[in-house]
Amino acid sequence: MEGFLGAWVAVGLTLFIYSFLYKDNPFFKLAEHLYVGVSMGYTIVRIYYDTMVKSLYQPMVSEGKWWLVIAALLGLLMLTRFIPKITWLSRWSFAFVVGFGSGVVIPRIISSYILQQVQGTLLPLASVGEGGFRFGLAQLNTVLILVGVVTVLFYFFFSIEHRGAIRGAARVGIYFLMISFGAGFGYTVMARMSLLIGRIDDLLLYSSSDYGYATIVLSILIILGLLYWERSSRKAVKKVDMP
Amino acid sequence: MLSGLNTRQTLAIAFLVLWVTILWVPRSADALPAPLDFEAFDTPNDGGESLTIVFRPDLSVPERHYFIYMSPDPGGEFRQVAEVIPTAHAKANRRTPWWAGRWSADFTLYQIRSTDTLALENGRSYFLKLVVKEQKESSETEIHSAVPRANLFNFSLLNNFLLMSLFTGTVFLSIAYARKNPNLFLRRIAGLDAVEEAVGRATEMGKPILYLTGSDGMDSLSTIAATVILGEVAKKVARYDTTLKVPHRDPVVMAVCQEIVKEAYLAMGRPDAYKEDSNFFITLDQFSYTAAVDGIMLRERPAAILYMGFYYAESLLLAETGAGTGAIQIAGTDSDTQLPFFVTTCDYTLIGEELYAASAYLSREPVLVGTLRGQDLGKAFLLGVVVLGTLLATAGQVLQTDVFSYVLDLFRDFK
Amino acid sequence: MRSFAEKMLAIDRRWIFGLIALATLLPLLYPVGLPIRPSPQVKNVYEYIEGLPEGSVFLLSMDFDPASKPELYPMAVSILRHAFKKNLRMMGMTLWVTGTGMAEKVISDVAQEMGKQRGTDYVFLGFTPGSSAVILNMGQDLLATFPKDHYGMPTSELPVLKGVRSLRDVQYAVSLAAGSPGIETWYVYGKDKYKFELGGGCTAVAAPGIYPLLQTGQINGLIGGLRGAAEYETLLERKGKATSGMDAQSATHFMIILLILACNLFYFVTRRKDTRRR
Amino acid sequence: MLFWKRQFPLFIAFVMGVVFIFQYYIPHPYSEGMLTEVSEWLRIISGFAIILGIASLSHLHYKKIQRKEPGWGYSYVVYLSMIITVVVGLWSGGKEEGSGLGWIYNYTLVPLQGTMFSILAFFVASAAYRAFRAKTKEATVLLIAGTIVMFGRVPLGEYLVSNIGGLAEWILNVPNTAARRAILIGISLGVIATSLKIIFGIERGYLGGKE
Repeated sequence: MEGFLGAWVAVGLTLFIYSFLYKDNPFFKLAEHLYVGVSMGYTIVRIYYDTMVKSLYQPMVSEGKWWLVIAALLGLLMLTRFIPKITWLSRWSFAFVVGFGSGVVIPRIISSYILQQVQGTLLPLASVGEGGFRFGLAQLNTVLILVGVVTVLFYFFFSIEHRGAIRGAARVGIYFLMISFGAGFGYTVMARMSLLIGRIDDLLLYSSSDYGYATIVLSILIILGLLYWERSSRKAVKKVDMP
Repeated sequence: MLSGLNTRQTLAIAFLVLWVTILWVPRSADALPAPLDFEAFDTPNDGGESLTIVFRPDLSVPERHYFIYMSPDPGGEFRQVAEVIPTAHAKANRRTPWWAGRWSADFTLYQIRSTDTLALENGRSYFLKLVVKEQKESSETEIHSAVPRANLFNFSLLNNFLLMSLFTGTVFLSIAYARKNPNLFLRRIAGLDAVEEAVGRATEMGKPILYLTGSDGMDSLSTIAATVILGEVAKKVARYDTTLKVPHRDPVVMAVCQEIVKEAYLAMGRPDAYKEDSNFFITLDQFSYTAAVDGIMLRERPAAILYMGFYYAESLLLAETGAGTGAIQIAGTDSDTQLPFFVTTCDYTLIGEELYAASAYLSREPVLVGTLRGQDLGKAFLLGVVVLGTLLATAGQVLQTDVFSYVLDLFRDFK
Repeated sequence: MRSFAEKMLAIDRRWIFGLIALATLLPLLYPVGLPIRPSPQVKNVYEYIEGLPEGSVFLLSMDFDPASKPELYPMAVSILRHAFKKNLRMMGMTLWVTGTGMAEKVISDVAQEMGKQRGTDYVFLGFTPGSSAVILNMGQDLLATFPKDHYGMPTSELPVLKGVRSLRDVQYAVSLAAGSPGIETWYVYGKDKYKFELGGGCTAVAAPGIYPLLQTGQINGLIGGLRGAAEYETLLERKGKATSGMDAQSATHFMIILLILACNLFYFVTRRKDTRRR
Repeated sequence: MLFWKRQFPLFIAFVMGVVFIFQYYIPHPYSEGMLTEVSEWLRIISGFAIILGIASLSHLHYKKIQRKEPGWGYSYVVYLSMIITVVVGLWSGGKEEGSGLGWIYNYTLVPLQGTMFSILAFFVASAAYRAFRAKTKEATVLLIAGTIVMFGRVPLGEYLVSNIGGLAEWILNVPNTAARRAILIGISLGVIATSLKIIFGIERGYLGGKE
């Protein structure tokens, strides 16, 4: 029973959201506002149990982690934003969060964005094997990657004018960027299509008799609803036009 | 009888006899040589609860097995804690940079870590020996002792530390330089020139500007960059007297942005025009936020939409809806996976580092422009490293030498 | 011609949405079954099951929840069909409590389809908490870990489990996993200790993380994502959801490519006219 | 007083920044423990901050209802669904297994999320139709790369052109890798410079007003 009702609710909401592809309409608005409300309510419940109870209250009371009081205080300082006179106290919490983020990121980004990227580029351009030098496809790729990294970096120079050779290099860099964006776009298409296939698959499943033909019934109802809405809103527009 | 044999046959027989003797004569356990240069010590550059042993195995005998035995007191019972596979070493060796004490390739290292069944306490002595077994024979080294300790600096990360210091120095020198020479050159960034245009258009049309700060919290640098740009945009908005709408996914970011926008209106001398609810919160959840912002776009038809900060899969859901409404769209993000979607749907896109250059570009404050110059110097340095490093790596390959790895290791990531 | 091209360039997006919807829906309803070349890692799973003698004990652990259903559910269907076709003694279970209902549904559906009897041909053990501990306990005493099956029948009385005492009696196990506990858990706590052969199936996103296990031989085969499921269906010569899913993938990709070609065609038509006029 | 309003926050940011730069280089368990502890604190702080969010959201919809703005009726939907979810969640004691909260999660949030996410498939197509036009040389390059990768990743593509998969793979592994590497290097420098400005109090915009 729960599953049956659930199927109807899930199918209804799915179709409400898809109706947005046609245009903004009352069904989508309903689903959108419901989604915001439910997600907010769910977040409140999760924060209450997972953060407030499990990470703050319990460790403080049963494990004696008294220092969590400081965290709670910093959190409470955020709420001074409701009291205009002492709103500035919330800056302490901002500074705490922002300062932490700024410090933590520096060495980590050097590790993963600088060193790992540079080390991946520092490869020999030729290999020496049995028959002397060899310059194969692998080496050609290494050269191409090197050229790409260098020219794209040229594109990112801000304080020198892009003229002459630098302009040329930056232009090549732009082509590398465009290939990368095109590839990134094409690569993602597959994953996105899988999501759609998954959703449609579910809708097909719920159109069976086991679920009371939920998909079919609800689709028809929504289409009728949209038609009615279109007609009545057209009338409303006409009325305005009349005088 | 022997006289009938020639030299070759004699030699063959002699060889055979020798072999038989070697195989036949029963050998004592001592005949198996103990591994050379066995040492045990605290694992360097770590958080403790770990010991390392090294020794020089005889790799010519593959059927020889090496076992570590350990005991908390020298007279007590020694338990076998691990078998060491000597050939697995070559890879592991590269994990330590040369400046943090790398062992040469003929040594085998093994790291013993504290586990559920084997506890290694910091500051306590442990006694270890290495046992070699080959078929039924075995021999062992003398006992060495070592004390696991928690270290205070990870020397493997020294290159990271040096780069950090070097770059910090560069940025500060550049700022000092920019203070003295305030009119530094800055290349054009088309997307940021368009901000002015977007605000102007919004004023003309009497429609709001929608500004999104990305999906990360306040501890993310992308968000910080986005809020700083918001300050500059808010100044223009205040000057033109347009409406600004900033829907938020993170309450902390919302609070910070309220301060920033308020400050911008103050700076422009328009505190009366500031509205507290131009920054508002929707929800923490990714897709309900997206649905709501899409709804805002369709219903309020903003004249311009600015996407700054870090985005996830919602990027295209937002930007394509925005494109459908005909708004001018300017994006700026350093989330490299979402860049393709902004590039294809927005009128202008700030790519990666350009997001961090934006505040300097919009404000033209010497200090900010100075840091940008510092970033450029950093890039020039890394560009040089990439080119020279590749040449060195090639030279190393051609000359069959490992000597350049002393330089190249400086730009490898160690943990 | 030109005005048509201009109109097409500024075409309402909803036509495009409609085309994409059709390109997804039609292949799902009427699968074509485009040829799919099975990869060796999927073949390995198939051939291992194919090579098992009748009556061998086969364990399928469906360690996923509804979120990964599109990819892993078709795999479960194919493997179950294969196992039933080979008349293996089938044990089904899950390490994910959120996946219990779905696992039960797939196993009873396929069994019904293949005309198999619960208790004599297969058993669904259901879920019991503990993840890695469950596997360890099953290695010691399977019947004590699951004293009753999912439907409350005492496992000691089920004919299908006759002679099965622990994981050592299992010939082949496959874990279809969306995360942890999953394939790795089964390897570390199960295969490594109790020496049965292990295969795996996972989502496309997780596949790169599982490949190392394959290369070191910790699992004998791997079915990765919808594509892997489609390959299995091809091997089984029974086209199902995954194959039609792959058809839909191909169709939508081609629809987008066609759209791109079309818009460029229209674009060139309009542009040529522009230059001529100048 | 001005010290507590202006300098003290800057001091906090400085201390936090410097401490957590050095934390990375110190393997001692205390240092690791501090990192996990402060990450937990951040969660607690945002836990409190959610109250700001609730207030802002409620205020927004309260005003919509009060002013009878277009679509004000939907604001009741937000209130109602939020309150019902919270009540059911508290009733279920925060547990999701077989509870009302679990039902709400499985039958409303999961399908809503999946559907919003899947709309991307449509948008990918319409964005491609608009953007993949050979208007400039750059756009042409983007279009060709995108088409080859799309083509090479489905069975039909491989069926029609046998080596297209390899070409798609090459584009992803070589030119794409090169560009992404340079982008990441650029970003890292921007991030470090911005972090330094914050730690040393040069960038203080996030603290807002002067008073």
